Amino acid sequence: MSLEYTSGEMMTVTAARALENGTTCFVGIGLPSEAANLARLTHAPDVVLIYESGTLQTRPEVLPLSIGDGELCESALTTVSVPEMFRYWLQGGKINVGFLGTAQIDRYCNLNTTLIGDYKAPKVRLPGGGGAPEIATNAGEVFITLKHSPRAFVRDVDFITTLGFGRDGKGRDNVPNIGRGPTRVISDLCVMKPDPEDHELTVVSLHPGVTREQVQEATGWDIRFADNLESTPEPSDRELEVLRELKARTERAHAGQ
Amino acid sequence: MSLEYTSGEMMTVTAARALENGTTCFVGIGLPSEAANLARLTHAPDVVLIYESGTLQTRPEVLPLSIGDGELCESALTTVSVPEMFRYWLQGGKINVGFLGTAQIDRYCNLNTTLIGDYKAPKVRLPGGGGAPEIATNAGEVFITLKHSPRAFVRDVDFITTLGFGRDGKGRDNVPNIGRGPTRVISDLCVMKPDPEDHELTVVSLHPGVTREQVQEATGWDIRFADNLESTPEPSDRELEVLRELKARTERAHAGQ
Amino acid sequence: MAEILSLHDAVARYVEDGATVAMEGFTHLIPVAAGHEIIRQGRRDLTLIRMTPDLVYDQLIGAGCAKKVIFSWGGNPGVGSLHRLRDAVEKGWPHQIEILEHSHAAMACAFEAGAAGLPLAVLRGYVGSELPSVNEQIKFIECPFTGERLAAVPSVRPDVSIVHAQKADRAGNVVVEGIIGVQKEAVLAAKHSIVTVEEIVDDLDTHPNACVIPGWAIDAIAVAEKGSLPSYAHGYYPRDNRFYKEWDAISRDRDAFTRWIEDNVIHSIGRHSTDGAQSGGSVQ
Amino acid sequence: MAEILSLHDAVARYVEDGATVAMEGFTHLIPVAAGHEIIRQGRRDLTLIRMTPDLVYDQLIGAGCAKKVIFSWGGNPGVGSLHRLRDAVEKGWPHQIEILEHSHAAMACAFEAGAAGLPLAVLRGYVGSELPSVNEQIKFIECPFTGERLAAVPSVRPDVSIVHAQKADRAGNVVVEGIIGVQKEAVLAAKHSIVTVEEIVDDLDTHPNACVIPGWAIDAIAVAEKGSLPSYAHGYYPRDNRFYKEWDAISRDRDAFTRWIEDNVIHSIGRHSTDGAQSGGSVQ
Repeated sequence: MSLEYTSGEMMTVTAARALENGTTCFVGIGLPSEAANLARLTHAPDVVLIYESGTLQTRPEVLPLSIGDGELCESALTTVSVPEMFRYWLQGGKINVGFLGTAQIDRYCNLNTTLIGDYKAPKVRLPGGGGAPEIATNAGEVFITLKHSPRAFVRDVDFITTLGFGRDGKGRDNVPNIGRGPTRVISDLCVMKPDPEDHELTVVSLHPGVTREQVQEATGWDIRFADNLESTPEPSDRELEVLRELKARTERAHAGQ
Repeated sequence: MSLEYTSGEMMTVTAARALENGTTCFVGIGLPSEAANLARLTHAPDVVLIYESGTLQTRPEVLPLSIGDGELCESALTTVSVPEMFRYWLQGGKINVGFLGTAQIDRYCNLNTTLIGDYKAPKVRLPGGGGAPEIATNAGEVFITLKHSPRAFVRDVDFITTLGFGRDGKGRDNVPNIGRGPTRVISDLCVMKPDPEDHELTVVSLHPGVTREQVQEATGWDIRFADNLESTPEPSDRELEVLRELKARTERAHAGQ
Repeated sequence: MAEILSLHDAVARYVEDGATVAMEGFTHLIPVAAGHEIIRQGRRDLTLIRMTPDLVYDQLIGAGCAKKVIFSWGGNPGVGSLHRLRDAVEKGWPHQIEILEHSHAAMACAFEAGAAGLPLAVLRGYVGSELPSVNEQIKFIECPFTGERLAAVPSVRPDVSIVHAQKADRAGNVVVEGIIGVQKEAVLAAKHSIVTVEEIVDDLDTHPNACVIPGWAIDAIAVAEKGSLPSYAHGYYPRDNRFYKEWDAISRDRDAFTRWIEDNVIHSIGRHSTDGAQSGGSVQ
Repeated sequence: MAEILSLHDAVARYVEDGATVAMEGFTHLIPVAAGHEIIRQGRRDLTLIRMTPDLVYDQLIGAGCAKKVIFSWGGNPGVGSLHRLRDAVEKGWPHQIEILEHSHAAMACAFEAGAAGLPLAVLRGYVGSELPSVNEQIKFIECPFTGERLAAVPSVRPDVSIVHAQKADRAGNVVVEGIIGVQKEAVLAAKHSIVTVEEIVDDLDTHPNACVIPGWAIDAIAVAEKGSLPSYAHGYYPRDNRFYKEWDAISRDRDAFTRWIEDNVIHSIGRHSTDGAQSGGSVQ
């Protein structure tokens, strides 16, 4: 542990570590994609990465800018149509982990990527649901990664684009054929998990040097801390080196275009 | 018209002539396949032949023994999965003509390929519906070709596997999104069409040398004859030559295996 | 994750008495060697699903493995009837079997729906057909947008699906090429799956949109060289049309059939056939 | 049967004011040249359907062509927002537009159902999402076999679909390769279709299960070299990631946007671009 690292790197490394080798992972673009590829290049060489563009089991050399970069197809085992991707692979139950980012998340892990404000007269119109609504319900479980801020971590999202555990924490109760939902949220400050009883998001691990107060300040509700609050293990030198090489390769590749 | 020909050849040539150039035709195996390929090799070079095995726009050198012979795939524009074939190409409304054979047909053009006798205790168990039930309703229109005999042409089929015009001739009335159904039936004795009013099968053309009595003897009900009963044009030498070459090539190819 | 097993071990592990088994291959790539292995292992009370039961299902039925057959066209393609299927349905030999029949369109959609994890398939089908009167699994629903009446059938979700393909790589990824039928759907719809292949290669060497089934979606891969004969494998060997015709005579007679099974299936392990009729003997 | 037309003539013939238009391409093979031609021809009141409206829809919206947008994710992929879409939705510039939004799964299934000639698509979707509360086209049905509640959406059946592909042969048969998205479904679901291609070749030279759309299922083929830029064409040219980033600045400002459209779309016929930002000028 000799290398210095940023809170962003801490977040990515921690998110990457969540992915077990051999898992099939439906990967969102951006932070989830960065974490999933870091996992593949470090402890999880046989993690299967699937992007909604239809690329099955892809091994990109550099991070894709878009969900459908050519690199994803060229390095994939095969590429299927988008209807097939959503029908056979996601809804068909072949995905262990859906790895998502979001604009807003609330205390019951509901995600909002639709809009800020009122639906009819939005203050900010966001891109929309994309694949997330069905990734969150059809994958075996869901990991979420995003940066901590009071605008991102809100008590109640303005709009539930994607189900966490609903407005009351009970949104998955008695629903047949649904995945376990969010099992962990990784930010640049900490790791959170839904409480096993009422599903309220609870900090289970603080990143090194981060205080409870910092997490609370960056969260839009009174966030709970686990009784046995842990300290997130630091990134290893190898993880940092691989991540930095990946990002440098990516930057070079995209600048060239 | 110098060449002699058989009644089987007369049937195939007449069935082939029914197919217009440029038509998309969903082809049943056996007699329909023979007729459709003869059409392609004579007056209809741009007829598009589609077999339910997934082979789109196929141009076999020899007649396939089965619906999925390798020749069909090798000479096709492309080959799709069987679900895609039935969903996008047939149900999706891309087929002008479904070309079918059958074991039994009745006066309202209903087809039976399921069984003779009672369903629970069949006298003869036939192969079953295969693609026919939806070909007959989802194609723009349907041509049927089979040899004339009182066992094949029955007043009422033992079982409606595939809709012609129903038990009362009104089976397509007011049904949305359905094709026109059978528009002609070509046997080795004559050409029949459903009456435009009540849809009862009516002889419109006798093959050269065939009498009304012969048709009636080979039909299991009192069959109608059109007022303006025509004589089917004879096969041309070229049609007979192409057909005979096709069959000879086919025999050589299949004997070699 | 696919394990590479012998055909014997793959069938022994995944095909249990009473199981629902789909063996697919639309004329092409029929998993005949695997069917013979099931006969050799003496499995009983199987519910056999297949759009186009042909010779291998005729053999399984005649050998007494089947309790029920779910199908949409049961014949000897281009030749005629399946005599063992008929003998079972018409005369109860070797025992009575149940049949449940669909149209191709419905079964294709039912496999698709099974692969898609849905409980039902919806199609514009069975209009005017009397099949719904003899198959209570065919229902009709009303479109909530247009009011149109559409057919619905339960999806196909077998206990085990078995298909044959050209090749697998060492990670168990499989490529299917040519007439691909409903093989991929059958594998994805099933709880367990066995894929027999002509060979295992280092590199699948495919194009970007090839029909590839990933190894992690398959339970077992077994090498079965010529495992599809008398059916064929695009790029490997042609269909043995002559055997399809010969089968008509063999299968008409119960004794001739039983002798053929004895000689070509039960006692064939390790042997290679010259007439293309036998297969399943060349496995490992 | 596909006619080979100029892009101008294809758009003039098939894209009418008020039409429902689906321009597809999932990040890859986006029909940008065709979108620019629609802007040049000044079409109005279009209902624009697309899973992932990106730059070309931002341009169509900003240029005032759109009345309504049906979509599931509207952003600049990897960069951020679509500022013209946001300006129209949030501030009504250049005029208010209607939006109807779905999830990807629902739209993909709706395209599939459209291609399959069905009025509806059924999926296990929208569970717990609030999208059904703002989109009345999302309904729920009950499975007649299991009682499960499943989502239903109307199928997509555009007046005209426009996609871009690598190549066509002289009969108008088209091959799409790489990330194939919902292009085939879009073409098959539509009343009319235009396919722009990089080139017309004598022989498509494909493998047996390639994604080929037959010429008889297409209305018009138009050559549009680099017709997908700044998106990409697998095997022809890469994605212009830099322009996607540049678009963020151009599109934030109404005047900058208007100038860009003037310079790069309206007055660009026959010109070739060097920065990859412009396209649609190199037709024929």
